Amino acid sequence: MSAHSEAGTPVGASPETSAVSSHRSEPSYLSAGHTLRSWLFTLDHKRIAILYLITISAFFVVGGLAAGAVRVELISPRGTFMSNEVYNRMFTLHGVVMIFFFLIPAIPAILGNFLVPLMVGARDLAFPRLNLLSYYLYLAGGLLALTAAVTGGVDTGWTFYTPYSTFYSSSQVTMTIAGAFIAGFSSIATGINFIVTIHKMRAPGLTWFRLPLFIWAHYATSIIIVLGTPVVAITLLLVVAERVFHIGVFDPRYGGDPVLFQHLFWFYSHPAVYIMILPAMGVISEVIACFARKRVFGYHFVAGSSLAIAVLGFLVWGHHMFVSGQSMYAGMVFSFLSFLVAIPSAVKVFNWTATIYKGSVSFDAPMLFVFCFIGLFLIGGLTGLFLASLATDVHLTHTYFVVAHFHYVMVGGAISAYFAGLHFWWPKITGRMYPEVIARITAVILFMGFHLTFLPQFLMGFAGMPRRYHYYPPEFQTLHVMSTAGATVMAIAYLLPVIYLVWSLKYGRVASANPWNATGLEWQIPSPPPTHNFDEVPVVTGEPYDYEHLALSENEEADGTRAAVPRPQLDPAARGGAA
Amino acid sequence: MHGSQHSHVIPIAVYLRSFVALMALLVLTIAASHVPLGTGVSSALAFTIALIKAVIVVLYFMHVRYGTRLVWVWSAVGFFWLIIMFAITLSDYVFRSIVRVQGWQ
Amino acid sequence: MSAVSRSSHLSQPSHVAFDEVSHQFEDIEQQREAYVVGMWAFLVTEIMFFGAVFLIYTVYRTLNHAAFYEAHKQLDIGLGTLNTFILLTSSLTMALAVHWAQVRNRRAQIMALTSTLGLAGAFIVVKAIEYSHKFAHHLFPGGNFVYPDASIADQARLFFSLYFGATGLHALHVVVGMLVIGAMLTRALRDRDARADYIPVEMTGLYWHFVDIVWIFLFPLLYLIPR
Amino acid sequence: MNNPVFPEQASSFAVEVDAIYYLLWALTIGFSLLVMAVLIFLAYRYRRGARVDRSKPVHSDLRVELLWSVVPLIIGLCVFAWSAHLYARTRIPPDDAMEIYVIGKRWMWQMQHGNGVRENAELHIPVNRNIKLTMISQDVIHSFYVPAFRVKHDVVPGTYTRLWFRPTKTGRYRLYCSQYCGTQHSQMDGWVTVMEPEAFERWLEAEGNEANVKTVGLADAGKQLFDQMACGSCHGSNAQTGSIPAAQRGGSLNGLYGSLVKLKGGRQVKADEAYLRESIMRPNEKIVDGYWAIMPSYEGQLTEEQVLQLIAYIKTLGKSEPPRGGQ
Repeated sequence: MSAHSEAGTPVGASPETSAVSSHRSEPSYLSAGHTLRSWLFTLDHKRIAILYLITISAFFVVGGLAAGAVRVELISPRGTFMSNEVYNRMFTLHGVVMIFFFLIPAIPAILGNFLVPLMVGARDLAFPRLNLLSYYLYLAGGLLALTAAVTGGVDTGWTFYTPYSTFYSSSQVTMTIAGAFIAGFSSIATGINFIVTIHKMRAPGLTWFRLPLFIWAHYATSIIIVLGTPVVAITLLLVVAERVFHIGVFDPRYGGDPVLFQHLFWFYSHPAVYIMILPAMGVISEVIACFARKRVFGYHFVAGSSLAIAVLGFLVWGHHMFVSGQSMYAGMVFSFLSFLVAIPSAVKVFNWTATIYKGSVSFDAPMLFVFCFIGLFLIGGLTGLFLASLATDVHLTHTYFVVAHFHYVMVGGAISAYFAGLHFWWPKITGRMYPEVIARITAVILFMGFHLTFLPQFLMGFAGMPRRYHYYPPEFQTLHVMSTAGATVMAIAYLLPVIYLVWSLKYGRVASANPWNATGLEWQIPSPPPTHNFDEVPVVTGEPYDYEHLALSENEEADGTRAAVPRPQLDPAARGGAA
Repeated sequence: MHGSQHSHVIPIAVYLRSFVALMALLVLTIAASHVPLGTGVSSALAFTIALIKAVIVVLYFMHVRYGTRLVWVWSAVGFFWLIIMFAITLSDYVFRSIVRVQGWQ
Repeated sequence: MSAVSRSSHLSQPSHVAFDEVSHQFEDIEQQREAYVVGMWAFLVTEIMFFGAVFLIYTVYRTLNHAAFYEAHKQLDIGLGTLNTFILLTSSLTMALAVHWAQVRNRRAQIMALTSTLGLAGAFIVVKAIEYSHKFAHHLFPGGNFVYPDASIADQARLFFSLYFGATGLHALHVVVGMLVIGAMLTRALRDRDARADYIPVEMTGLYWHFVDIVWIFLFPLLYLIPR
Repeated sequence: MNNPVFPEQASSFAVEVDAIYYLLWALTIGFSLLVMAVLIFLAYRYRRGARVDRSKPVHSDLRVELLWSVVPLIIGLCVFAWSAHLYARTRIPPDDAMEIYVIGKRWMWQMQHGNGVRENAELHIPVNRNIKLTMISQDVIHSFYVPAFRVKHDVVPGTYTRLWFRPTKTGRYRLYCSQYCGTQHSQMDGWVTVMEPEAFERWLEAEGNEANVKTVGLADAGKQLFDQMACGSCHGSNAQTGSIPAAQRGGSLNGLYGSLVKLKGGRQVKADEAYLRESIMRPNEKIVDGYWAIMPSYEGQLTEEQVLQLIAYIKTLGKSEPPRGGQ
């Protein structure tokens, strides 16, 4: 089948009949084998992405339930459902599962695994077996953490601060750390795979500045993964060594320093928040370009800011430790650098907004999730400045202000973008369209529920409500109840997609190869794509996001003059040719 | 990128020369440890000698000297990040001993 | 990259022999460079992994310099130097093994790999001897840690836990290296003539040289603490 | 109840910290509304199907990129400078501050006044007076946090951490432990009562000779401990002239606190609480020039409270005598 793209029909036009799948020569990757073995031992990056999708969604549900338990418990100042021990284990479970087993792997392992080879024009990632190993390491780490949670749970908070985690906590710290340690190697394996694939396996003609911004974002994320993850691996390993052998490495009695643990922990954990947000920014760039029918404004600056975030992200970890006993001058250095690292994120948001100028915007569900992302990420990013500036951080750190800030960036940012990407590429992944109307409603519910949940927490934080408090002074109860109400609304907004996306697998409209008329190599092949992706290695000649003709034609077509014929980014005539 | 020099075969003489250099530096670093130069100077000296040995191994034994620019970048980025981590963390410990700088009242 | 389009075969061959080009690569050159860059990306993680250990050691040495200086006298500099010599020589023989793999000289390659394996074994033996001395003097920080000079006993315990931690981690990497070199050796012995693809031996070499570099830094930091 | 939008300001820092806070909220709301407004306007104006001029779309413009990089940076750095300057003032305590020692232990704060009065989970302090808290933890990391004063600092085992503030309004304010420290982390709170100076003095006296509380001044307890542990054998005034050979003598401690000490190897260190504590717990770390590393370590033999008492006693040494000449 030639690498031509078929004449895509504009969205909303007569639905594709099932004819699309009949005249394709190879079976799609989904139907290339139905035995359990063909799924569990697959080397196909698309199938591994599906395995990740199922496992990561399961962990999202576990983390969400823990969050629900915490929010319900906080309705009353003297919590009635749980004892102190259970509450501490619940918020730790929420933290560990959501960060190590959902936010860090979600977009890179699902959308990244599926799309990076397709977008660079490769048949698979550079090391398919390493990719399968990465999935099984993630699964092993996840199961270890879950067994730890079930057989006693861990009550140190996801940060495992010493000397509490090494000496005083009697909970399942060792097993949980082993789980996170193994999951760390899964993340490293994915990072190495992406770095080599993006460097060495780009299609001929696909230079760095013709790469989609999704690829730039994942390249920057892989750099952070490869450089940061080992440091937290050895730090957590030393915590386990301290618990088992009492080697006194962070213990002041033996000349150790508990603050050194915080330095090493945050050296990874701050860049880790960029591991969570950068892939999300990559998704936003793709979705905004497609639905605004316009090349992303300032492509070079958006791509460059991904790398800038990756580099600067490693210099600012000290803003988590302004009151921890770190010296005053180091605090000033970190505060200054933290203001610098805010700039690239701001540049990205401004560029996305400028992309809409002279575009042709359609408000499909992915685009609504993008607006949801920008709305929430703006507040999330800017409230970070409160915690970067020294004087206000002294008052606000360790309070609910911090909880609200990172939920705005992680949940408002990363998860909204994850949903945008999931809906945008759903037809490509499953060959089915999701139900449009209910998806849009979900986006609106998510936006409303989110603000109701986390705006009260900003106020609580400024009033001095400390983090991780099971019993709290009665004056904060009204704000806690509002936050819990918001949490239930958000829970609905997260439940709906699970229902209608699963429903769409069977009853959704069959999707054409390019339902959104998007540019990009992944839309030039049938959906769901065949196992080996491209028959011939595509040759890229044009710039990415070439939507100009579409923007004009679709609007003329609005008054019925000319059917839209997208000019594919590929030049089908030029087959092969010197790289 | 076509025709990377990767298949370039390095003469054995280069390896032997590097090995001799490594041996010399080993003897030098042990000798230097017996010379009382004060804590800071001798630690720095020992570290630089080790650094030179490491650079020899990376350039000649690991063929980075003849590798493509890509291999250059990926062999340097690890050590460069170490410098970042060491510099900023140790600066915190150095600053802690400076209790008060006059004039900042 | 030669752009001749390869006919796409459907199923991925279960066992990819190193001489062939796996289906996702265009040609052997791209595959080789991919594996080398992949190896370097992995070595970056190892550099950061050991880097964090060195950072912890450096911070604690600056905080407890006097105690660390006293405690390091218990270490046997002679054995340390011998180990450094052994590891540097094994690095040479490994580099020669890669050289002969490139020129497809199977016999020389086998000889070089064997000597590298032998030297690695010697390193482990010397390490074991050193550890046994420490255990005899109750200097292992696990259970009954006894240190003659009571005034710095606690900090000496920290020094020895860092010593055992760092050299133990390094020794583990040496053992893993021995397994990989062993695999290369058996593969070379099994083949009648040297394989065209030297990349696996090259990658083993990269890993082994990295393990050597870790020891190059470990030796002066632990054994040669200035006054 | 202090309402969450304008919480109570009860210390000299509170007003300025809140000023930065409200400025940052103004910037946040301003920028967010601006960007969202522009976004919605553009999305509506250029929605698909709208008949509007879409010719010559702009894809990149260096001037605009520089504008929206440099302007936020400048605004940010101004906020940084203001905040850093205020932060420096909060971290360096004035010399005339009233000294109170705080010991954090799992799930209770213990406060010790100069004259030996001890309080649990309660702190009584006079208004309009600089208060300096020297804090240490006996187990895990806690964090001393009084929202009304806008001050917080972690309490770390093994080293002293400092916190100072100047209460400006009388009343009772909540005290929290804000760094997670285990099962009853949320029950490790307390109250800070700010009183008029006279009322505070009366309270101190009343607490002092309370029948059941045998309060020995912190320094006096230190002196008893000093004699009990026979520290005087090396550091006492008779040791300087007595029979003990010079090689086994420790330096005289008169006037030591606050002076600059010249160490072996040329470094100079200020003899503050941290130096005194380290010299007791890990004496060999900093050897004074002209002396030998012979002092045994007292790590584990003294509780934090006893170390505080010794330090309080050492501070009183040499106050009566003229400060020693340069060593």
